[in-house]
Amino acid sequence: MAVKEEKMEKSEVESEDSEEPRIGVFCCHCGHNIAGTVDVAQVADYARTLPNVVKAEHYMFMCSKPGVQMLKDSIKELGVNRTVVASCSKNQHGITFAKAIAEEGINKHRHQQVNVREYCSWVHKKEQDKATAKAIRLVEAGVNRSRKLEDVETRRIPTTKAALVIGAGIAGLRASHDLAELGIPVFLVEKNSTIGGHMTQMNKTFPTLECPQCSISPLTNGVANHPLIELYTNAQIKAIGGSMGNFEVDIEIKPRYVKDNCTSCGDCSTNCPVEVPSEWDSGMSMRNAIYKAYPQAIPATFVRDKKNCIECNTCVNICPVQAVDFSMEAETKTVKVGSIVVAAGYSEYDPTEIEPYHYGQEGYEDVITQLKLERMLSPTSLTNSQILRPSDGKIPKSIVMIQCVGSRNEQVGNKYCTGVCCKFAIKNAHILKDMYPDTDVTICYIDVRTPGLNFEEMYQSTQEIGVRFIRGRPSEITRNPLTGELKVIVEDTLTMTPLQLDADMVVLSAAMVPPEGIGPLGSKLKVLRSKEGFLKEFHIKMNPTLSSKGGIFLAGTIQGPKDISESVAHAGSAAALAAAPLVRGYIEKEMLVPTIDYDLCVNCGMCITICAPAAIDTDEDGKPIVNKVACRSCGMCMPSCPTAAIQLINFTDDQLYDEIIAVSGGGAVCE
Amino acid sequence: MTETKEDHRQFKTEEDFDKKFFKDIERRSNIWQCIQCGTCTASCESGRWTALKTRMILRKVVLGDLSVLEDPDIWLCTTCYQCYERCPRDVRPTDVIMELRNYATKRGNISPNHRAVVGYFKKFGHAVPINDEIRKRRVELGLEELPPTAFKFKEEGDDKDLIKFEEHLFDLPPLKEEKKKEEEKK
Amino acid sequence: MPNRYPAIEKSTRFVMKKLGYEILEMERASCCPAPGVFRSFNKVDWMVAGARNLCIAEKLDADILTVCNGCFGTLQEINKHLKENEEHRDIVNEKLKLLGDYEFKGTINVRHVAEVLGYEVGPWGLEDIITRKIAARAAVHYGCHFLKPTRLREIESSEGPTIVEELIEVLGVESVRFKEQLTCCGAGGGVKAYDGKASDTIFEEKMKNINDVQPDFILDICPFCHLEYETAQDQLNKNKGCNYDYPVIHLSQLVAYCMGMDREFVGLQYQLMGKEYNFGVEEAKKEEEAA
Amino acid sequence: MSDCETPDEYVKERINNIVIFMCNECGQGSANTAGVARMAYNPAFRIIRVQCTGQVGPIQIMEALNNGADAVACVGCCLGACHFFNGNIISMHRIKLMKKVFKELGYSDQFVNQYTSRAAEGETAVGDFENIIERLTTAITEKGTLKDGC
Repeated sequence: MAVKEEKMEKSEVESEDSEEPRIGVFCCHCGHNIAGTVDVAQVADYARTLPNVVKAEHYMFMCSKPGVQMLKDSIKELGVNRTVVASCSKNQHGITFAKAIAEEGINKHRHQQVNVREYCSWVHKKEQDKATAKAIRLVEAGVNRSRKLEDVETRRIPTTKAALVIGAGIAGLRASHDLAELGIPVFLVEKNSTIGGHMTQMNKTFPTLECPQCSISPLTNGVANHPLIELYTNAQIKAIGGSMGNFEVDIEIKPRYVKDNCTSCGDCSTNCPVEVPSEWDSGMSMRNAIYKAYPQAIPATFVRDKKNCIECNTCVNICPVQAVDFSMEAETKTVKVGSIVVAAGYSEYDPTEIEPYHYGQEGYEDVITQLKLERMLSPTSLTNSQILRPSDGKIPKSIVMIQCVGSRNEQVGNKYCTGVCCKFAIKNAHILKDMYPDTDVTICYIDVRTPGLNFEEMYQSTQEIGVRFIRGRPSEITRNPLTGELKVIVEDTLTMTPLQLDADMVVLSAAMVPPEGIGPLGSKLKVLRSKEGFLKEFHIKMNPTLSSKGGIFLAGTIQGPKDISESVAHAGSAAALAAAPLVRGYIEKEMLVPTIDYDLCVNCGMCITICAPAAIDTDEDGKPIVNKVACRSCGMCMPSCPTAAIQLINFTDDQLYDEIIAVSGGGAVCE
Repeated sequence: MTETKEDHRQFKTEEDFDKKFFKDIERRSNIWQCIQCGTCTASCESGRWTALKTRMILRKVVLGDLSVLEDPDIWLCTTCYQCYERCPRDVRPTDVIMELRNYATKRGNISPNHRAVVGYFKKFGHAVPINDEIRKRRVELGLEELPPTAFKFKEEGDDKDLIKFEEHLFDLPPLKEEKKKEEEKK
Repeated sequence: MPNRYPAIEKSTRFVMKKLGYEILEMERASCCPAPGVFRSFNKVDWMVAGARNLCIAEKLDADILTVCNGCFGTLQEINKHLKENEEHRDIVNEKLKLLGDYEFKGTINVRHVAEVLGYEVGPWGLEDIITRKIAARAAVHYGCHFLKPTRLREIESSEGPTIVEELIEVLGVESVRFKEQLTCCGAGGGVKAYDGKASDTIFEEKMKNINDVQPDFILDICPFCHLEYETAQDQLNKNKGCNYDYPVIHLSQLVAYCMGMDREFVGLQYQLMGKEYNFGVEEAKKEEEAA
Repeated sequence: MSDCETPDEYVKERINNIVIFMCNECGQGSANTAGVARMAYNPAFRIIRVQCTGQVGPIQIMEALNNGADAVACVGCCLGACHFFNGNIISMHRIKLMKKVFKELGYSDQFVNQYTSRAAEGETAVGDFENIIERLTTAITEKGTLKDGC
């Protein structure tokens, strides 16, 4: 940072107040959108009378080619050096015009956009005269404002050629692999001891019923062995500093207590006396205190769970290569990266909150979630992929699946539809029916949502093999205290009959919710979150990958529920966007930053305290200095300054005054 | 009961619906967002044994089908609030049914028994008046013969409250409508 | 206070006195009025009538204690609603003026006896006061309006309440869970008045489930459920040829008994069902002898 | 001061420009959305684009009032959602203080207000505008406009 700063300080923003302003005003009809309400001719005529205005025209569509041409011609012929266009909003066509004058060699910040459509014509259709009057005021304000507009240079900021990827689920893996393939060094940080995420827990993936292990292992291996990817498991983000293009990240790596020379022979684990439920197996099997989550786990190194270890040192003694080492300690690594990709994934919703379903209560052991079912079915499962009732280990004669558990439910605060439950419920129902033809499988749904290629087909084939679909959301799962048998009470809404379904086993299709620890992570990253708790994308349609903060990108389900293919696609785009500035080697930033008049400055330090991105710091003799990269040009420092010494370029008190005076009806400033 | 079945059978035209009518209800509960998931009917104790189909009633309200007000089923709700508790869209069916009953009452669709109960309330200030049997018991149990309720005061000849009740509360539509309703019932 | 069951009233008075609560009389009080029935006719008048009772209590500046879920439901809901909703408060106050000088201020709370015993006194408090324990198995019936709607009552989750269980555990009574325990008795909402058959069918199922677990008595906290359980058992025996004979006992009756009152005091002699039930005193005695 | 007119009419004729400082993000966004949705509001409102409501100081506000604005309001992002971290909150405090000063000087404190809106929801902006009118109506009917010097 500091180094760059010096560079910044040298070149000062030079303004051309010397040459007197020649302003061109252009009023757009926007078809009838504006002209229908506002008398544009009148506005133009008035504008013509304003000082420094050399040209005032009105035209049907300013944004059209001829319209833009008018702009350019005025610059060529009349030497207009500031343009005011009264049409639509700044972000819609303001950019168009700014570009246009830039092409004519005038700084694009010399263009002043006046929004008479959204702010005037569209909202005051009824009161045409008043609308016109207002439009005139607005235009005058625009002219006043443009009179003192200064050039703002766009500067190139070199970026650090490295990327950080948070989370080594399918999305994270994809993203880091793509980034690495683009020749960018990647630091991949994973909270757990193994990579692969939820996908490795699955049994089959819809719609083709492929084995996820087989699909993901090339990627996991590829990432693990890629020369450019540095993998940190058992690691978490501690702190993030810096700004877009140059981040500085502290990564805390918890010890594995097993050195890398581990041959994963498994002796330690087999002899470990401690047994605890396996998280990876979502509690469907036990693991030891020193363990490997699953045979194919990457990295293959075993890991010791300090919390549950009783330190009997059996493993230490038994290990043939003396890899086990309890003395290992947590280390913190600091890396410099240019972009960050967040792929922290999701957690499965915990249905205990929905009391009528009694999930996790005693007597209701046979109520499980889809993820648990996946674990049961999977080839590596304890039941060797048999479906057995947790309560008595029998094969269930009837299985009921309940959809929309924790999604589409305002009581638990999740309004959204997770969108993949229908798909995996149907998939699992299909598999179950294949395995046990004489078990009747029922799916209770509100709506079956299987959009896209192949999914409706999957639905169809599942219906064919005799899975029963009942349209209705079960109100409760009742248990007969005497016999202990479960009944699912649901209305078949299509025949208007309440049903009591016998259920040896109930599978809840739980929603996808933001992962645990998203809160701290979010605040470390300083990115906005949606009200559901996922990280908010920059724009839902146009840029679902960028986060609210420049240089930080979202991949996969951290942005919202997605299935695997969507996550992979999302991750790909994240990788591409994250790579762009790093490959280019610089980012362009408009130097719309405050300048400090040191004659006025009294070193009170107010601006320093108020600056949110901490972009103002002091030099050796206590004078404030603006860090032009970190500055987000919010202008908060301006009012804080008692002597008005610090002024945000093109938003100076002086310029605002001109605008205010016109808007508030005080008449033109030069009169 | 049977008539309403008939109603289901014959097809309806726009004229049969009054979309404005239930505006009031919509405002009070989020009925407009009902997704017809059937949780209400499934959790309805009464619905398991009777013709009460909460979801259908809500549906009719959403459509603005006024026949729901003639529908005797709405009087079968035991107001156990089970649906209210469980509705994923927070539609509050119980409240809606209450509202419907209000409308129905305005139209005079109200059973004689209920009329009687209201009568009691107006006369004695209680839905369940004290009869001699109970007085006896009270004495036996060593309580004062009458609790100091509005009723007691009436006994003592001062019944200004109850007169006021008479005047201002629960004025139900005149009897003839009720008669009509009964005929419909038969 | 319920008209139909003076016994309950008496025991409640006794219990509360014993626990050091002062019970004030609500002069000129009227019916609460019942949530299911009256609310269905005219919501505003329902609120007015309820508010009137609240005002009376406000004048006494005392919280209202109810033994009845219905009254609790009505008063608590009206109280809460009017406290929050100004618009309605004005309407109601307008109408209250017609009924004499009443004005709803929202200064008091409405309490249910079960809630007071369960949370304020609590098992711990009850333990030292009671003089005897009962060895019995009770089928607890919560009824609806005591807990639901949860977001208004704010007492306990309606799906797995334990408040009464914990309470009676101290009294030695074991609560037996039965199928669909928390569903309605079938009387509420004016259904009993409107369509006896319907409510009977509901109740029949309920009794079947209760019968499965063979409790000594049925414990309720609401006179209306009380009524339903008593009369409807009778009904079933007459019409459906079952022979249920489960005594129905209100919580305050039970507690009063455990505080050393005899069964006449708590008025068991008026029971329609299980007349000769005597809280298994004999068994208790035998046990004592054995011990 | 209001001579035999209903407050609304009185205000209608008295209020003819209200200066709104809108931040570049949610403020502008909501106003745009409102426009796109053609939500009509009083033409008295004139919007000035600033980077963040945190940028608007007493100077700007007083200038506006000085030059004939009937009222001034800052519309920023929702609290906690400021795109510049905390500009809206700072502005909120600032305006609280200004209200205090107004009161002490014996003016109505309704001439300056801070609002928030959501870019995606034009209603929020329009709602703010209506609220401004509302407050102003009461304020003016009670104490008169600034021009009357109250």
